[in-house]
Amino acid sequence: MGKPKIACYWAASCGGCDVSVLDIGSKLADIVEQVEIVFWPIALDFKYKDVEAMPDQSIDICLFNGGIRNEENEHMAKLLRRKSKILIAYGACAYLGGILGLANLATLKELFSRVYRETPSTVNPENTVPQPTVKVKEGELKLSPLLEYLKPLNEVVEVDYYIPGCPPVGEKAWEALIALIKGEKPPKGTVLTADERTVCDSCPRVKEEKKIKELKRIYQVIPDPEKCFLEQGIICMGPATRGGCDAQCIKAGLPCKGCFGPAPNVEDQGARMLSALASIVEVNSEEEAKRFAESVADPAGTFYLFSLPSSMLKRRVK
Amino acid sequence: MGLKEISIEPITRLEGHGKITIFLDEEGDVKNAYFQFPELRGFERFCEGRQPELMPDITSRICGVCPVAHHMASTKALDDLFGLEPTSVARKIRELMYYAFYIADHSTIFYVLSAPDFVVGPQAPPAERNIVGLLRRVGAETGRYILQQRINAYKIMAIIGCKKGHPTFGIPGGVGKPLTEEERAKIEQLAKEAVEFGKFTVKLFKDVVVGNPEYLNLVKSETYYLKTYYMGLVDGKGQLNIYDGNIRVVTPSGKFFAEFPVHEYLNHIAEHVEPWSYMKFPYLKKIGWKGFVDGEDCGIYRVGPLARFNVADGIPTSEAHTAYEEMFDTLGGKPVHYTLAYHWARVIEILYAAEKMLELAQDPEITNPDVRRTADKPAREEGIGVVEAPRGVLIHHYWTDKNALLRKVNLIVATVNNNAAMNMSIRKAAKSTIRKGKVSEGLLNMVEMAFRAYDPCIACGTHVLGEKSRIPVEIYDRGGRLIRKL
Amino acid sequence: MSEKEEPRIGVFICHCGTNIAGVVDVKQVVDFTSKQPNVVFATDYTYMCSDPGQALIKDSIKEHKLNRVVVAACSPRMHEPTFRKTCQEAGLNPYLFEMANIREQCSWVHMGEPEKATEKAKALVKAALAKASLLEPLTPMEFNVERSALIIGGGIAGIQAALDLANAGFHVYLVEKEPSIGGHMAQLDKTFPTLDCSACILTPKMVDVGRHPNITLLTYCEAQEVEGFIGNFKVKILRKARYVDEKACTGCGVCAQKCPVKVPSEFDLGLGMRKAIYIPFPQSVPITHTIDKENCLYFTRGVCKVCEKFCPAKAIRFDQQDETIELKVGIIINATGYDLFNAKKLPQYGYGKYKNVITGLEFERLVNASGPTGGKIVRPSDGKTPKSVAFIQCIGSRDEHHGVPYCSRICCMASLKHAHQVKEKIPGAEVCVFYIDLRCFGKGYEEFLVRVQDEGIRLVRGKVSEIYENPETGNLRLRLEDTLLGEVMETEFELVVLAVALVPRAEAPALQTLLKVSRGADGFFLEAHPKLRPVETHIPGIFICGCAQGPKDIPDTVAQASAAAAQAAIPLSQGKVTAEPLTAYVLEDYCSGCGVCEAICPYKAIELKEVEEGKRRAEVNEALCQGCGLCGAACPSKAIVLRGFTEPQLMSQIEALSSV
Amino acid sequence: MAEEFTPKIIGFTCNWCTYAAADLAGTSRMQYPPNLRLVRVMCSGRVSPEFVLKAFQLGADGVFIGGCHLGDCHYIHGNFKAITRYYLLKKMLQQFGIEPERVRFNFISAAEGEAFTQAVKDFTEQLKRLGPLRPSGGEGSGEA
Repeated sequence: MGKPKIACYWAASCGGCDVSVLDIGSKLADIVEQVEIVFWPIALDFKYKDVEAMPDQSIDICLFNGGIRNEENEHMAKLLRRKSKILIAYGACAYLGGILGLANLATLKELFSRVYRETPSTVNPENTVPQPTVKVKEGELKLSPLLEYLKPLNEVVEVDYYIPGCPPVGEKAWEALIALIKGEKPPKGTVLTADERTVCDSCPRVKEEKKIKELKRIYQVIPDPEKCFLEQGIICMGPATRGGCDAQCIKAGLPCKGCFGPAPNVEDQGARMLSALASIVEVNSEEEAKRFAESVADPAGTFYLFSLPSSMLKRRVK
Repeated sequence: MGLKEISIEPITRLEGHGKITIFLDEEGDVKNAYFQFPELRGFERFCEGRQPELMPDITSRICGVCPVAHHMASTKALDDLFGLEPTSVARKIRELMYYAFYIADHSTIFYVLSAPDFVVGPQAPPAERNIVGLLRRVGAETGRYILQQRINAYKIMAIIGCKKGHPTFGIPGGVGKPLTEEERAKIEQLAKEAVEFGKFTVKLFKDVVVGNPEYLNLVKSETYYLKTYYMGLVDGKGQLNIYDGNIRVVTPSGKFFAEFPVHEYLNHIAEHVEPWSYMKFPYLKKIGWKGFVDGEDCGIYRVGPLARFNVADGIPTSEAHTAYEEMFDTLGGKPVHYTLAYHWARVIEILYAAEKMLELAQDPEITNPDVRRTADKPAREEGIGVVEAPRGVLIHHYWTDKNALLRKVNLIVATVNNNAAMNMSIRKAAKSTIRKGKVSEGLLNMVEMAFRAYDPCIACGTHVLGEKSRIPVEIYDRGGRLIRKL
Repeated sequence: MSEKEEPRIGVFICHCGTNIAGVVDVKQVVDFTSKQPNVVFATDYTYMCSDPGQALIKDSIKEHKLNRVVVAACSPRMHEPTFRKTCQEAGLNPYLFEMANIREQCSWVHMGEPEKATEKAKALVKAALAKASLLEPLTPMEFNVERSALIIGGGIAGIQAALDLANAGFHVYLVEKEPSIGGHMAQLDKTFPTLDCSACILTPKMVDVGRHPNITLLTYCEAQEVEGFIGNFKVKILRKARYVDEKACTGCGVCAQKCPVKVPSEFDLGLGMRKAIYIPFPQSVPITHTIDKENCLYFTRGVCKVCEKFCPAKAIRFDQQDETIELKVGIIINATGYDLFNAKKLPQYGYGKYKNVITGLEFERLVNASGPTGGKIVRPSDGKTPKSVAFIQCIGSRDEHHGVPYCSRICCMASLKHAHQVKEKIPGAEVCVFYIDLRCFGKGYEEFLVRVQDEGIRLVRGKVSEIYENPETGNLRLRLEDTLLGEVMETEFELVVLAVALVPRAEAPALQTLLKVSRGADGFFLEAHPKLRPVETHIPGIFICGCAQGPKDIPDTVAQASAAAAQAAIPLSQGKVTAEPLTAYVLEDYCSGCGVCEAICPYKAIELKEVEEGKRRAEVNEALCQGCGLCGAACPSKAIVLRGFTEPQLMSQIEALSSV
Repeated sequence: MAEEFTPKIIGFTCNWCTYAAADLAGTSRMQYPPNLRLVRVMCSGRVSPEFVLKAFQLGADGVFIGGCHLGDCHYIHGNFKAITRYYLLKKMLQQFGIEPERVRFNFISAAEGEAFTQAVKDFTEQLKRLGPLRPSGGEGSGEA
């Protein structure tokens, strides 16, 4: 039996995921020895037709990063699902929708008109907007049509495993892959490289009493570097965010933004954080409750920074 | 014989996967070539309503390859918005981070992506024309050295507090955490190595490329010549500065055209929209959009390493400046219009960044704990930040409302500035390389080289694993039926 | 039941005669139900709560090997306990039972829309099924009960409860913050409607308390910390230094005679004076004297010590310190009483501004034989006997905007009593009571009203809008509208007595946090159920009586105090209690120790334990947990679960309810 | 559409107050629209925002929460936690294009059967005015 066949694909992502796969320093070389990369747009020559030509299930593990934003993404997701034994949603975008998923709070129409008509530097008297197919004098040019909303991978195909993070921790990801290759298969749907507990568990900051009077925005205070952000009134997604990142951001002096997604057993990361936050604020009248709610500047954007398309509501409802 | 269409896809993205489509006429000569970006994210829209202080994190997701550039431009826009000049040490830490990032980014682009074309040869079989082939030529020893230096740069970034991948350290008026003495010492030692590495790289380029008449001709050939305006940041003394400064523009003939603080960018930069690409086409507002033509009368300009060199009067670090002078001497003075010279400028910038890095690592103030400032609310309604991303001028512009939430966002992204120029370079390269329908791998690589020089934010990892490193080519007839496959 | 076991649900749908069946098509619901997953048996019956109905359930449990039971009938608040018992009797864990409320919340409220009601009934049953499938067997916890009681407050309520429990054979710690027990009742002259002397009926009880072998009297003390739960409360009591040795002091009073410092007497509401070493009133229990540190020359200036010099019992202890006493008790009774509404908040009545405007309680002291005036009713301004006295009702009471919304219940009778006393002591005096409504509802009250009317007391219906003083005479002019005659009038009186409202103790919020019990919107302590559990709080083991629960007169207070004692005696005599198992627990594998649950728990039932360096885990003290579920809703990682209301259980209900 | 729109309402009520009030409404035979489906919880503070989102996800047009009057909570401050979450959730729902009026919190004591009945009627009317949350019901139809 030959080396296990690995494929990597990026859909709507920034490329950070691919970089994370590569940026594991010198280890990369030896790891690459153990596998055969059969498909990797950013790294290798490929043609979609090559993939289509592969027998079904011929790819052992496919790392799929990026959300599903256009028809090409969706097509590739279905194709790779068919061709792969194990399909892994790699990184926050494929797993949860990611930051790009914030676009789901707006409609496609709004995106277009803002970007191509209303931005102050744009000069577009004919109101030109990109089209799926455009006749130019030499022939026809095609652009893959965008979907109305961005979807996480598991909304269009069945996903075997997830690797969280924006970006994921490359070393851990490879360890997980090696384990899979060795045949150590956790239950379907497992979130690999992640802790059972949330970021608080690995956060070095001292936690005393989770009671706050009001919120502070990060630019308003110089937080005590030893103390829990939340207890200082600074929103930190740590409590509602699955661990496994080794609390990198917190160690860099800034609160957790939630890129590892919800805790196990939690369906909706944002709702959980909302509830936790509203629970620790000391409120003594209905007025104070209202005032507190007002003081949370951007609930959706804060609580769902990375997970909006996989939240219960997924997108703007109306 | 019918009109043929060659489509080269995908080219990795800034936003979305790049795609080149080349149309041949009846004779099989190139009629036109298009460079498309087939994805849209809509940051300008979905950042509305967000908290500005999250923008350094949000916008770094525009590109996972050069996130630090966006993170930095965004952080600077916040400084402006909140009216918080970063503390002197905070600014130095940011710059330190930024130079490290430059070394990581530039060295990857050069060694992994560009150098193979020269060291191994532009027309060499793709199986060899890649990092592996390159390492084989320079020898395993040197190879490991090169890879190690790249890793060192990432180490420095990690020390400063940047989360691996997407950074998290910038806040209005400061950075997340100060540097400890022991961290500084580590950085200083790595910086010393980096300076040597910079010299090594510049020398390598000179030996391999400049020293080889064939390559030098290639660089100077019409194929890679494009006569445009140039735009870049310069400091108060007109010297190269990648972190801050005024935006200077020079004409195709190298004459001073404009120099302005970033706050005036809207008077100078406008963006044109084409229906066949999701990426817009910036141009000089005062000259106007005249279509895809070069020269004095068209507003198309270029940014990036070569542009920075063309607009600056010099480089503020000695070693790099010498190399800078030498480059212009060799290529016949300013401005240099040879697209491939981007590579040369890029390697010199590695040396420049390394020298600056060492300078800062030895600055006694760098471990000062005073790295943060505070503000109760935004000081003004708008904030603008600019940096030189490795790929060129990058501008973030935010407007906030009474709740200190973003109400409007405008982004002028480095690679986008070069969008029009890239299209023209590709067309030109295609026209001069593909004739009578004859398309060889080598020839297509020559086309690729045209945009690779700009390094359109092609994910830094590109080609790293490449056993075969070229972009696929499929030739279709009018009906779109595949008639030839290389 | 092992967790693996497939749910086998039996569903029993009640007609409740025609109450349900008259609107809901029960057969249709049965039919629908029997098609639902996990349902092995579904039937209906006229009255499920009847003996045959319950028998039907029991038999079916055995016959069909049911491991879950759902009854669709009335409100679970009505019959959940009934059917839980039924299940238990059939050998099924009572917590594997769920109820669907298709009467109160369906058939009775949608009488005109039978189809829709039937649809809704189906949905409600389906939701009950969904939850039932996820139920788990639970067993109540049992604790031993420390056979002693803590009673906070030494007024008539506390005294009554203390005596009852002590006589029942349980040890009682009676804590009173003042130097003597007796409370407000001790300040009263006579009690309505019988007019027997307050002191005469109270002091014997006080004395009993003082010498009862089962009562430890802790006066000049305050409860500081309360920990634990029913049967096992740990209490810290602060004993304030009174600088007199309680055992040694005989109460002879020599010290007080010799003491050079005079201070307005709290007991006499400042109308009379006391010394810096004092007993509040002659019948004080204990009789032990107390040095008032703020005013004692030795403490303020470091000189004097006269009392020490003259004390025959050598009982003075200037070096005495505050001390903390720790107690272990099984139950706690809150009998902390009330404060009086501050009439200064209603400036239009001139209280505090005009000397001759006084409160009802001040009148009690004036009219009391052992009071500052020896029982003579005189005007504070000039000591003259008033020829005309006005009583104004509802000062603060029934006044949402400037006072309290409720009726203080005692004022009408108190004022009528005062009116009578004026007539009695100042023959020919003109006495007038200004009221909104006269509420004389108690035994013998109405009769008393008739009696005082016959005595020639004027009753005027109308709220006094303003009082101002005639500076020369010190007399007071009242402006008001007689709402019966519908005319605006202005009259002059020599003395005005305000019937001020009863309000919650200023210390009530502190006590609330101490005991972790609830208070009502009116600020008084909240009983577990207004009708059926009037002396329990919802914290097991903590009881309530007297005006701490709400304004009431002496008979009601005494009755409630005895009721509280009787309730408290149940766990005390049983020696053990069982606690609801519907409590929270922590899934340790998912707990990250963020501390949100700890911060939100109203009962401090959650504690964070450090399991290793920097790693914390939440832990629930299930005896303290009251099952509110705040923690379950707040936990950002769903690591804390409320039994009987788990996230999956409630989610499954939402899904079921949305699907029909 | 032919028949008049009847909004789907999922409700969460505190066992000690609003649920009891609903019982009282029943005992007193007060009539209200049958489109409300109640879930009984021990305290309005048990209601986690996910319940509300779940209800909306599954096609509810409105969500009702009933708790004790402030200061009257069976669990001391449970309802304060509840309304704090409620107001924050309302604000967030708006960002998702859900009118804040679609979630309603009422303080209704065990004695206020009338108030409960009125609340259900008012809410139903209000939702009728707003119309269905998702014209085609159910999740996923947000695309339209």
